[in-house]
Amino acid sequence: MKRYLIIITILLTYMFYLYGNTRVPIEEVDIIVGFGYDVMDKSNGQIQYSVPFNSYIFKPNEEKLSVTKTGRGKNLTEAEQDRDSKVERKYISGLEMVYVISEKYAKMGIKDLIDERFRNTEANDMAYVVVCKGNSEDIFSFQELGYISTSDYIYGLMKNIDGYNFFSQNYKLIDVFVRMDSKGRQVLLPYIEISKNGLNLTGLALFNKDKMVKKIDIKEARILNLLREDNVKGVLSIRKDNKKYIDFYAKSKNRKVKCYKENGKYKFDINLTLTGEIISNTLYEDILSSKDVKEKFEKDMKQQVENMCNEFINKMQYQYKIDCLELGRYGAAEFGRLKNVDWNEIVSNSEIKVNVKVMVESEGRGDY
Amino acid sequence: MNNREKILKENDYNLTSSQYTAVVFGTMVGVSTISITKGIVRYAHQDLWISTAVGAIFPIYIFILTMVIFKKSPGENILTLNRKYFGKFAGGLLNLILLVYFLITLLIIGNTYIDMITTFSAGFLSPFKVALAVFAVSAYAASNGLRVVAKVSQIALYLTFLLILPSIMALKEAKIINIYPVFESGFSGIVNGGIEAFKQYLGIEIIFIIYPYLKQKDKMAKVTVNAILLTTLVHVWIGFISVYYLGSDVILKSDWSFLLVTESVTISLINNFRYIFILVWSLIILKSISLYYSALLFCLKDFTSNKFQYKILAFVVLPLLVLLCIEFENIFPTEEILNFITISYEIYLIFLGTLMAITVSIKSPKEQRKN
Amino acid sequence: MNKLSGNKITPNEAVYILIGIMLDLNIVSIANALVPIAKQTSWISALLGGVYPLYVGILAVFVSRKYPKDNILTLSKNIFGNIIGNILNFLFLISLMIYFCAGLSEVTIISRTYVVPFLSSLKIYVSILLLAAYTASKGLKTVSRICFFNFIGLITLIIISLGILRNGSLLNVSPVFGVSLKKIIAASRDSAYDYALMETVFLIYPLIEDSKKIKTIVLKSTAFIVIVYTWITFISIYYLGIDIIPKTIWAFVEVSRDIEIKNITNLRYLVLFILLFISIKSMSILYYLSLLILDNIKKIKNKPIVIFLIGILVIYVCKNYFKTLHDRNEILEYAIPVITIYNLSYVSVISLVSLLKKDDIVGKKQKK
Amino acid sequence: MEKNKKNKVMIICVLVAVLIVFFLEKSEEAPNVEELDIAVGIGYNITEKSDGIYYDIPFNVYYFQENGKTKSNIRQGRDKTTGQVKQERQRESPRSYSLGFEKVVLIEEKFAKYGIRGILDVSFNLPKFNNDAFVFVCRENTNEYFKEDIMGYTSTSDFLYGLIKNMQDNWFFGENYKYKDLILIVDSEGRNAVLPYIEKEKDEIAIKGMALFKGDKLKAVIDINDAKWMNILREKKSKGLLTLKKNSKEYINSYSSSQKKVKCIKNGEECKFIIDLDISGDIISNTMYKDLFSNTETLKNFEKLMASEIRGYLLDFVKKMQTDYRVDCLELGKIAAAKYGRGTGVDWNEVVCRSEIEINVRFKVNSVGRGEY
Repeated sequence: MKRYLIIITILLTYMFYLYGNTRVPIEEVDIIVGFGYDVMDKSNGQIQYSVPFNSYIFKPNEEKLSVTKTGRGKNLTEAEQDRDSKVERKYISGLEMVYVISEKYAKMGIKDLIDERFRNTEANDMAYVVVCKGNSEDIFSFQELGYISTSDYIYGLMKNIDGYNFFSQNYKLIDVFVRMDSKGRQVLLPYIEISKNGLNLTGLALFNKDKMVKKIDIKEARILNLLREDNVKGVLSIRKDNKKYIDFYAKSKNRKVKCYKENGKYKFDINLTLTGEIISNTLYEDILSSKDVKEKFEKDMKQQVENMCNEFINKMQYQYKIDCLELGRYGAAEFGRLKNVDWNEIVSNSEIKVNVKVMVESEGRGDY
Repeated sequence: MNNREKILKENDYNLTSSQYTAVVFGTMVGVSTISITKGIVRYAHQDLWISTAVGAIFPIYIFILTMVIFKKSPGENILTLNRKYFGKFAGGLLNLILLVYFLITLLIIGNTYIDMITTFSAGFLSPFKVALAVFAVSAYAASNGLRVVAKVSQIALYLTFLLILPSIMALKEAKIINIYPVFESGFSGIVNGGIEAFKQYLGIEIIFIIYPYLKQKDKMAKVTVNAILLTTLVHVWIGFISVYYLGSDVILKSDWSFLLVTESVTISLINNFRYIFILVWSLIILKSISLYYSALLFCLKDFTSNKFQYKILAFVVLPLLVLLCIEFENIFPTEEILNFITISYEIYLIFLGTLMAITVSIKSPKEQRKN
Repeated sequence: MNKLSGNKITPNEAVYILIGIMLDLNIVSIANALVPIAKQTSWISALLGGVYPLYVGILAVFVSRKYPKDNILTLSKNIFGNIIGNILNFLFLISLMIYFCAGLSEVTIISRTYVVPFLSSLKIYVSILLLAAYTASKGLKTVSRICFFNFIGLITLIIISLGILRNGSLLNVSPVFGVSLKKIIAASRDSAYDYALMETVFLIYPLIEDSKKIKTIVLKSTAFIVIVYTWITFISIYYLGIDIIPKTIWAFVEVSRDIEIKNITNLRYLVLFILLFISIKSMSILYYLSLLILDNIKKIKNKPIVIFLIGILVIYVCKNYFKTLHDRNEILEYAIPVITIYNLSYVSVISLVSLLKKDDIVGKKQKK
Repeated sequence: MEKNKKNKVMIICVLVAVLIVFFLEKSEEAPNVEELDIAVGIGYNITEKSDGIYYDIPFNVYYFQENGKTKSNIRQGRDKTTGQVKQERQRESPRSYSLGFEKVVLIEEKFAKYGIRGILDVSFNLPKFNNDAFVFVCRENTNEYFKEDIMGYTSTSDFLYGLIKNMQDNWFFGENYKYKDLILIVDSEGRNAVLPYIEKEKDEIAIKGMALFKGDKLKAVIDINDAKWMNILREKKSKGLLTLKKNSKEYINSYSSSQKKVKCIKNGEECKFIIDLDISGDIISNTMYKDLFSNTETLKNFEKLMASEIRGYLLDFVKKMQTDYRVDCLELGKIAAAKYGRGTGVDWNEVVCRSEIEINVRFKVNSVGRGEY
């Protein structure tokens, strides 16, 4: 007993020695909280990579500040080296909260940066990845009231993204790893831009493999999310006129996708169950007490959601031509992963059916 | 003979059944467990978790052999049996190969550990310091006898489960769909993956050496089977959850897939999970090293005279080990060599075990009665 | 210590239990049930509804005088024979179970609305049932203790509600007799649900130490209940007015929200806590009584398993049939009249028959 | 022994079941308090566009600066339904909102004219909503108000909260301008809501009058003087300043408190309301009478004069109400309904506007201060 206690003690001392050594006074380090990735056209027709990062600086009076530094170069590694050379202090990475990729970079392909992150053992897999309009450097230098750095702001934005608009939490680095090269899966990242109300989320960036294909606006993004994600929340409304409308705070549950073949053609069924509560209602009278009215609402809502979904699916199949709903994933699970098939094409040419079930679960504390 | 009996009588070397379980479990679950999926995924794709189960054939076979040998001569381990049945020279040669094997394994583990420390934490510590510290601690443990090592193994057993436990949360995060379609890689894929998975169960051969040290002899079968089942469970779970969470395409790329899983699901709860993981994993690796260290000492003892006690032996070998470990990359420059060595040892172990089992059952039908 | 281990309960404890069993979470919505019919005179209806428990209680007094040692389950078996008696008892059990499920689902819906919207209903079911099962398994003595605390909680609740007197207006309650007597009586019939379960006095009277005091017990508890119900109905109308009450679901919770008492903020949470406690108490009693009846029908050998099974059954029913307020109300709308009529006739018939029979049926059997 | 084992198995079973329920069953996480934006004010605006009306609902939120100071900011959202606005707002919010700390609710005049039922509905449904927030009607877009940086206050919401408390002592304001009162009043028979009306003038925010509602719609806005008379007639008990003025130099100010009693008499089909007001006041400035302090005759005179003056104003107001606003903002209908029955389908606004309203005022001087200068 005594002996192995000694062993443990020795070991612990050793480990503390091992890790305790990294401690440097906090004033002497930068903590990187956000990485950005931009590309720029140079006058001679070449492309220049630019990789800003956003870091905390601790002042002696315990104040925290954030600064942005940028490195430039002909390719990603060069730019990163350039950036590192500009840091005059010891810096800690691994605590980054966000990766901001400019739209242009994303359209060129993010394979190189994802590869670099995957290799780098210090990368924080749980940091959020977002696509931004314009340059990420501008995003980092945008100051939001009450936040030390833009990275904090974006982090907060992402962290609360799943309360509404049917967004999920799957926009982290790990999710990009998991999706980028998997069969039948597609990367999907939030799209942010600076508008007159400040920095906000304006849509979703659709990727095909590692390249961004298209940005869709928030309205479409809601439907896409609803069709693609599990257990997401958002508001659905039926609006008859200015005054008569009903808002339904829905949670999607038990999303089920079935994939089958009929006459050599792939078919997909998406079954959605929406449960939730009515948060405002001026359209249906007596929805609290009458079951018929409630059922009518559920039917109307089902119809509306199905229409919305079908509209989006049409658009996806004929315009975007990518499988942003990850239906290929279900196809691959059903018919095998090892075959070399292009699920984007299959999904674009197959029949997709959406079934929605709406259930009002709670009614709040009354209906005014 | 006298000496051996003396050792057996020493209370220090008598393991309780739970300690024995922990030791057998500890021989198999170690440094490579977090990268278990790496080799198998190439053959078995999303079915790799089945392959990990198939891989359990190896320890089960070794276990059967051990049981055969154990039944006939419960008091002697394979080292003495080798000399007994094959003569001093041939037996000594067989033992020497075993010794070299343990040595190399020890070096591989030590080296992997150094790699891990230097990649995951800031690499300011020289490999020498790390190697010295790790081997010194395990030498201390090993020199104090199997019982101490067994106790370390017991702790390590709990720690292993502690590390695996958080990954259950990944069940919530992802979807079962990554597993489907099951059996797509076919029989051959799964079997090939299973053969690849044998590697993960290496270490079980240590029971050839330590089986005489179990206190309750009648529980041998039950205890060993328990340990093997537990190991298989851990392996299958790791394989399963990795596929479940990451999908086979990502596993193909990542070296430490399980680390990726646990980190992703726990990071929101515990900051700096990676450091905690490495700290705990260090303890587990330390256990592996101590185990192999004792195995090595057993082999060495076989060649040396009675004068050399384990304590002395342990610290005599230490500098050599540290030196070899630092020079590891020069000795085994490529992974292919290592792969080759592993495979040849797998074959050697099966061969040795089978040979001994056959020999024992043919040659000594009477010995059992004596005992 | 000795007292606790004894099986019999003191008369005071019996009062608390009877109060506990009749008064459950309905107090928050009793005004909602009555106001649509009896308008501002609903509180009179609540008062008149007290006739129901009074009738049942008086029957119990007579029966207990004649058969102080046998509860209604044994009586019904003795009168109708084992098989029919058991069937009748079982039906009685089912009626209890329906109240059980209804109560559990209501407390869950309320706490999800007001306190813990982030917990799933299953979690709340399990937590409450665990508490209830634990208390029930400890016997009637422990249950009576919970009922005592519940009694104190009720008094607190009423004292708290006095705080709203300043804010409301007597104008809301007048004109006092603006509603026809017919409607008042019709509404008082609706309050039967709130007064229900007085029948269970037939189950517990053999367990009371001093069987002579049953009359006072019944009178005391009935009076208390009637006062509480009347007061709650009155205060709800007094503050909210009859136009607003139908808009709410749980009128009394709304009342308690607006009570202002100096230096106590968040009074609402105290009220909700008391309500939660009331509900847990109801669950415990019902749990205990269900076990009692089951034990009578067939001797229970393994108590924990039966408790576990009842729990599972209740959760299953709640999750599938009582999930939302709509479902709950719809079922209860049909079930309550049936249950009430059945319970009333069950109790009346058995007591009348056993009272009218001249020879002591039970005594005979025992002598044999 | 046997039983023990069984019990053990039972306990394990239950534990496992509970664990499964609690860890694998999905539920929303409750956010940390530090990660919440505390909303202290909510504004409601509408903008009309070609494709319908857009609701614009900004939140006035606190944020905490690194140096420990608290400041306020606005978070906006705009869409076609109030529920969708919520969703829109979250797009630019790095934190989720904690409701329950609101101090004020501002409603744009346009919105109020359009009808506030939507607001009541959405907030009534939210159990967390703070019922004690004061509600104001304001002339311009609510953002204009929230943007204002007022010296000494963290946010406009804090400022307005203080303002309305002050008005209760000086302008006969009641205290029923809270959200919970609105809920109680809007749909009750014979009742009509009134809310303070604020305006922004040269960067100053002030209460400029009262907004009269009929049902859920804004019907009229009256200026602060009319509001005073209305409040005297409407509130059961109220306090404020009354002035008797001869010319710009000769006047008497009296800090008075008023008590109201209403009677309703039915004359056949017609209703008649009698309002008795009992006003007592402290003289706080007097340049009109020389001997108010010593001469009881003068005092009596003054009291009579004051009473008739007040009565005159009140009657003026009642006339205006009956002919111009045509809203029963005095809540006389409530009293009639309590007396003659509810739910008879009578439109009390109409009845009150048609019927005769008699006002009796009694004015009494409480004290005359510490002397005359």
